[in-house]
Amino acid sequence: MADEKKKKLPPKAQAYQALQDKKEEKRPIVKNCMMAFLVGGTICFIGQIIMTFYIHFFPFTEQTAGNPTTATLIFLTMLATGFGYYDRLGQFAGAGSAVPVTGFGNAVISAAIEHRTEGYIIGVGTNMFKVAGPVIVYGVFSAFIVALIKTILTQWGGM
Amino acid sequence: MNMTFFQKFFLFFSLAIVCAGCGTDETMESQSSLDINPLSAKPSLFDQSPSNMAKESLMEYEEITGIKAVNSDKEMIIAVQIKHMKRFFMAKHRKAWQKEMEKQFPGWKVELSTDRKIYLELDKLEEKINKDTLSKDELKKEMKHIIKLSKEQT
Amino acid sequence: MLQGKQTWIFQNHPVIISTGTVGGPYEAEGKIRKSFDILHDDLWLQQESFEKAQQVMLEEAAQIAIKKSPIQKEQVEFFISGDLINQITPTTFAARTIGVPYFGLFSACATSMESLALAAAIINADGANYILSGVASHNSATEKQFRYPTEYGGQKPPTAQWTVTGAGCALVAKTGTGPVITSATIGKVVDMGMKDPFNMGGAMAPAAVDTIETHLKERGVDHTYYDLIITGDLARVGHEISKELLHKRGIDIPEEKYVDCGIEIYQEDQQVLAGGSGTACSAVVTYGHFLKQMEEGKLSRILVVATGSLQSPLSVNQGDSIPCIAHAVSIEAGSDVT
Amino acid sequence: MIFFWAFVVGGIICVIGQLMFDVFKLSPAHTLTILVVFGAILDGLGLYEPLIDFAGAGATVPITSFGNALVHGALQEADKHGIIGVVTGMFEVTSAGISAAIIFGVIGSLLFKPKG
Repeated sequence: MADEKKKKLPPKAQAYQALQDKKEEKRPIVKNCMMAFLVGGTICFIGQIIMTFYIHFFPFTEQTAGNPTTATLIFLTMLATGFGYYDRLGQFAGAGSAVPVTGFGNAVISAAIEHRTEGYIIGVGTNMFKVAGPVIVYGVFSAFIVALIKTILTQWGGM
Repeated sequence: MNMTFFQKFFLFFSLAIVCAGCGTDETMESQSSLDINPLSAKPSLFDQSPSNMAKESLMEYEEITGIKAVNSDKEMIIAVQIKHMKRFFMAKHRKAWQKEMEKQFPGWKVELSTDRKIYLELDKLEEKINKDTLSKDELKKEMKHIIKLSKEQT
Repeated sequence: MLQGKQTWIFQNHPVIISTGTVGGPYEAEGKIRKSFDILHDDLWLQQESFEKAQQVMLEEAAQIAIKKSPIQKEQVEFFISGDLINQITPTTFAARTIGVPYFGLFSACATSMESLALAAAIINADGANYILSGVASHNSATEKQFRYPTEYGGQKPPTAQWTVTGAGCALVAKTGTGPVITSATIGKVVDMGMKDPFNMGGAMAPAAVDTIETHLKERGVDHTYYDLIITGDLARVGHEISKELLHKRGIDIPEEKYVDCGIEIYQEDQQVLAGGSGTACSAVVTYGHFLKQMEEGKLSRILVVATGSLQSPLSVNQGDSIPCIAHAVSIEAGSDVT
Repeated sequence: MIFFWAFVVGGIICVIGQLMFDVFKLSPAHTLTILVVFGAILDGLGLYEPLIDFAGAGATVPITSFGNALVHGALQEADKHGIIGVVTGMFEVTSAGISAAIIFGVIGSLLFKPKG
């Protein structure tokens, strides 16, 4: 796919990009994946601790404990983001800190904090979902499609 | 600084994984013995022998590691814990067992749950029954509460 | 004045009579921290926003440059400057404070040398006696403008660069003592179809090489004429590539005579990935570090090639490649020229 | 046991995300969006709930569970109210993540300044 695009470039640019690719510092994929696994796993581990805590000491079942767990994790993310730790964690954890719901929280909270200088309505209000917006938009849209297909199959197809 | 921090982090988590691994083995062992206590008969309460019967028939399944069950006159709640590796198919098992229990106790309202919370609640309730600190009404109320809990979605 | 197609030779010898450099907290831990006039330990500079902090740094750098010179602020005829933020507003607000007729420029990180070249050209043509040229950039303001919110935990690849927080100003005069601006080469936009905004060094290297080659050819000198050829902010990735490209074109500059401001500014262990970047990068390193060395007699002829990647977040999102530019200015010790 | 699997499954989902970052050079926004869509599809196929049963927070904490929860809410509502429920039930289950992010986002912006 990328090669096809490159073919449209003038030969000089193609030659340069080939050279560039050779010289470019490669991403340390193995180390990155290892860190993502450890950090991501740890965040989920902490999530499980919180979840178990809610199951044991509050009237939540395994089914319902997920929501308060998410909220708690996002609260912790707010603190980590506000005190300036989450972006540093992100630099070495990569997807490990971006993929858990804390990463979603961080995207929303960091944008909110960042744009407070533009005021609370325009700055915070409109920019809050600047980074995390696509997750909601395409999450909802794809869920709609999936649920629609499934409903049609089970309700009418199953009839 | 980067490297040392990375190393420290790595060391810490390697340890954490090892610890988690060790913890796993222990729980595996403890799970191999079934967690079932038959309820003693209390003249002041409903007869708990249907619950004991349910426990005995569910004991046959090797997936199950623990069963708690309590009943009133026409209602029964059962909570089971199953082997961790079988949790993938937990929903399927739950449905099958629910059906089986309904068959075994026709005319009863049977509620079978695999939820840890329900299991913990029933455990507490069983203890109270064994200590004979409950009245019939209180037991009914407690059971109603647990059923409500198990019906909650999300 | 024009020699060849892109090069100006300044026969009237415009002089840099003074400079002012300001750095942020991260620069205060860097390799050349001793050459800054002011170092701030607060990224906000007690301002309400990062953009205002950038404005204040530029104002400070201008003030220092004027204070170190024998002239008064009222004698400055023009102020030439630019930055990276939306419609270069921080610079404009600084120009409002300075209160001098103002040219606003945008050539991304090449703005530093563009403003110096224009200042020299105007003075050389008797268009002014004193011109203040300078640039500023702020790490957090630039991150917010071009990438993600500063607190967002996105992982940057090793090719990414760290925008310098700082400002550098040079006061250029018709007469006076100081290093002389002898020539300048205005670069063409070079686009090799690179699209990764996290690898600007790789995108900008061809532009730098193009300008260096043109400059040497049009000025009719060999690279040995210069004690040092300094690229703006190619950083580790781009600098390596530019060496290779220069080698292919038959220009073999020895390792120690070809440096990059983005590499010079920070320590090895500072986490800046490939190195520094930003409008202020070439300005603070040149005006602070290298001109000081020239003053001490360690250098007598340098060529500064500031490089700029001219993308905007909009153009990147629309799938356009990154157009790049490089402007070169040669600075020679005053005693050598006259 | 559940703690161990939460760690492993959560970690693996993050590694998938990391590979999307590094091998396919996708931006975080693209990666997370794809993962959410992936979660929605998995739930449509009835595979995500067993994963939650098995790994607990290892499956509910990664962003994939967001897609799963959206589909789940839609299906639950569709069960009760027919096809209209697909639209109305969407946020029934997921509200916690979004509302917590909004609430703590606003509180965060009141309390904190970016550190840079």
